[in-house]
Amino acid sequence: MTAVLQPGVLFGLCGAVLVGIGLFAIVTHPALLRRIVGCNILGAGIFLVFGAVARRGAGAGLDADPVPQALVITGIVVAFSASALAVALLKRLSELSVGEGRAAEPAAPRSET
Amino acid sequence: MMVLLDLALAAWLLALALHVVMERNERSAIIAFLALGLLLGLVWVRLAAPDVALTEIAIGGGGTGILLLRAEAALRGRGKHEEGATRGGKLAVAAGCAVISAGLGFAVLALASPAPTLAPAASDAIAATGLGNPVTAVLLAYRALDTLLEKVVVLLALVGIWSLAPDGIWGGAPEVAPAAVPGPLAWLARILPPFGVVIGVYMFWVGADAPGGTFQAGTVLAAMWLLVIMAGLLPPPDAASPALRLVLVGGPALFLAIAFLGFIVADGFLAYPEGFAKPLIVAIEAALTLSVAAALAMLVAGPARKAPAR
Amino acid sequence: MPEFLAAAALVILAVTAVALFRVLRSRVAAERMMAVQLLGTGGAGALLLLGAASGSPATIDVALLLALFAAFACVAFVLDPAEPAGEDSPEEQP
Amino acid sequence: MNGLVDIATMVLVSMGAVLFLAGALGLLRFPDTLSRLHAVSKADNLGLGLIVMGLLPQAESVSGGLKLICVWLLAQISAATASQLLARKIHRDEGRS
Repeated sequence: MTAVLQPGVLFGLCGAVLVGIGLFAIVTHPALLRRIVGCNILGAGIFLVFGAVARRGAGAGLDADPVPQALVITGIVVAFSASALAVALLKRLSELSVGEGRAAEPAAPRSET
Repeated sequence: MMVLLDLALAAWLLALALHVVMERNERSAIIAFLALGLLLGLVWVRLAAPDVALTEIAIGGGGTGILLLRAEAALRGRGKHEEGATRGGKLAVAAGCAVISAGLGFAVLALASPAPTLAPAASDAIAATGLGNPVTAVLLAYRALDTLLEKVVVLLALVGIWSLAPDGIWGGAPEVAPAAVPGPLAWLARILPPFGVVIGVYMFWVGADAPGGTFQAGTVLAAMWLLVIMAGLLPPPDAASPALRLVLVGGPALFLAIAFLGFIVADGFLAYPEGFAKPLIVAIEAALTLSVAAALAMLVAGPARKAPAR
Repeated sequence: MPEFLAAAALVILAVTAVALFRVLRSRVAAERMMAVQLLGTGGAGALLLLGAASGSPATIDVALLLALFAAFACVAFVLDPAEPAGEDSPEEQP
Repeated sequence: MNGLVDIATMVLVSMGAVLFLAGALGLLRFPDTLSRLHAVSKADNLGLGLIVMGLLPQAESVSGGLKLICVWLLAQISAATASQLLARKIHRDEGRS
């Protein structure tokens, strides 16, 4: 029982539940923006599972295995870039579908080139 | 005591995640998600991963939160809605998600003990670099290829966002500042960046030997730049501006150049010559920090909204 | 001593959690925005205590960043399109 | 000597924790938004200040102590700005209804 309460296990389980919660939001939520948020929750859950594995891989005088931790750092930045791209696509999509009747593009001064 | 603390953190985290998913109001859900990002930082500290905690707080508090809130403000009242699932459908999906969670949880519990680890291998690699922070050593020496490719992915995402601008204003500047800047925000934008820049440089500097490094420093600098732009103190840069593009490409380009140099002066691609590993890594990190800062800020700022100045 | 500091951290976390959910469930929109603020101060306090309890100096850096980004997240308050003079017209983005 | 410093830390940290509790109680019990805002921004920051003061004697180095003070300063700045911005918003919302 006490083994489950180590941070390396407890937060791993927590991450597993976050994956479920995020996935549920991605599949069922009607608002597309919330689905992007769901993706981020799912990602956070996966990172936590990684972190838990890293924590249990302590060795060679280190508190945790640095390789999964470095992967998670890379992953967080990539997940952010992906969200930014998704959000930009979503904004453009809503601009196009709202402005069907009028000019879809922002009313900026057109340059000649 | 620590066990109680961990349990409380775990319960709080899950409750907050459920709240984010269940909340009806879009804006409230995003604010709760912002809080979730900050809370995850605390969890990472408990997982003995201060480097990840720093990244999570910086990206969660400075990047994702602002990005989503800006999107919500722009989409309010006209966001795309798919048709909601029926009650039965939702139950079925919930059951499926629960099965996936249970499977993952089982995998976590079934992990062999002692767990498989690359710590000794990474630890050997650190010795050759002269770095004190194992995570930095992994990012820039042991698994440097991942980091290089990740930089390229960030740039690709930025190219993707920029290319969403209408043809006529390609290469222009994004629109970031609100129509009217309230006084307290202008005050914040004057007083916070000095702190932020010092903290960013500090993060970069200690990154070699203590938790911190390029990503954390880059995100802090990006947030400060965004703050100044949002308060209207500086205009956002044109996407076509050569200076911006130079900063963006500079980091990965230097990284790649040194990587190829490895063929000539060391063992091969991405290998550092004996004795020069640390100065080379610090040089790469400095250029990468600026690139990350510029790229992340531009990712949040979004595609061009104004025609470029000529 | 470490036990005491960890206990104090637990108390602060618990109190902050209760306050956070109270704020998030509020009917007033402005109150919901206090959430980040709450977590900024409460989280930083708990982190400082945890850092002192476990003797890891890096935890202070995390608290530093938490405080910095809690301040930065104030910007969120101005992103509301209803905030500037022109209300109800989110399209006037130019 | 060491014992005295430890006692000072304990007293200050406990006071800080009590202030956090007071802030939360104010948030739960105060009748209107502005006074709730007042409870959160003032009590929590004072609590954080007391904790920082309590931990200062335990800091291992001068730079560690400076960072502690920096955390508090940043929290002050953010509390000041956020309460101003929020109060403006609340004021405007009330004026509208």
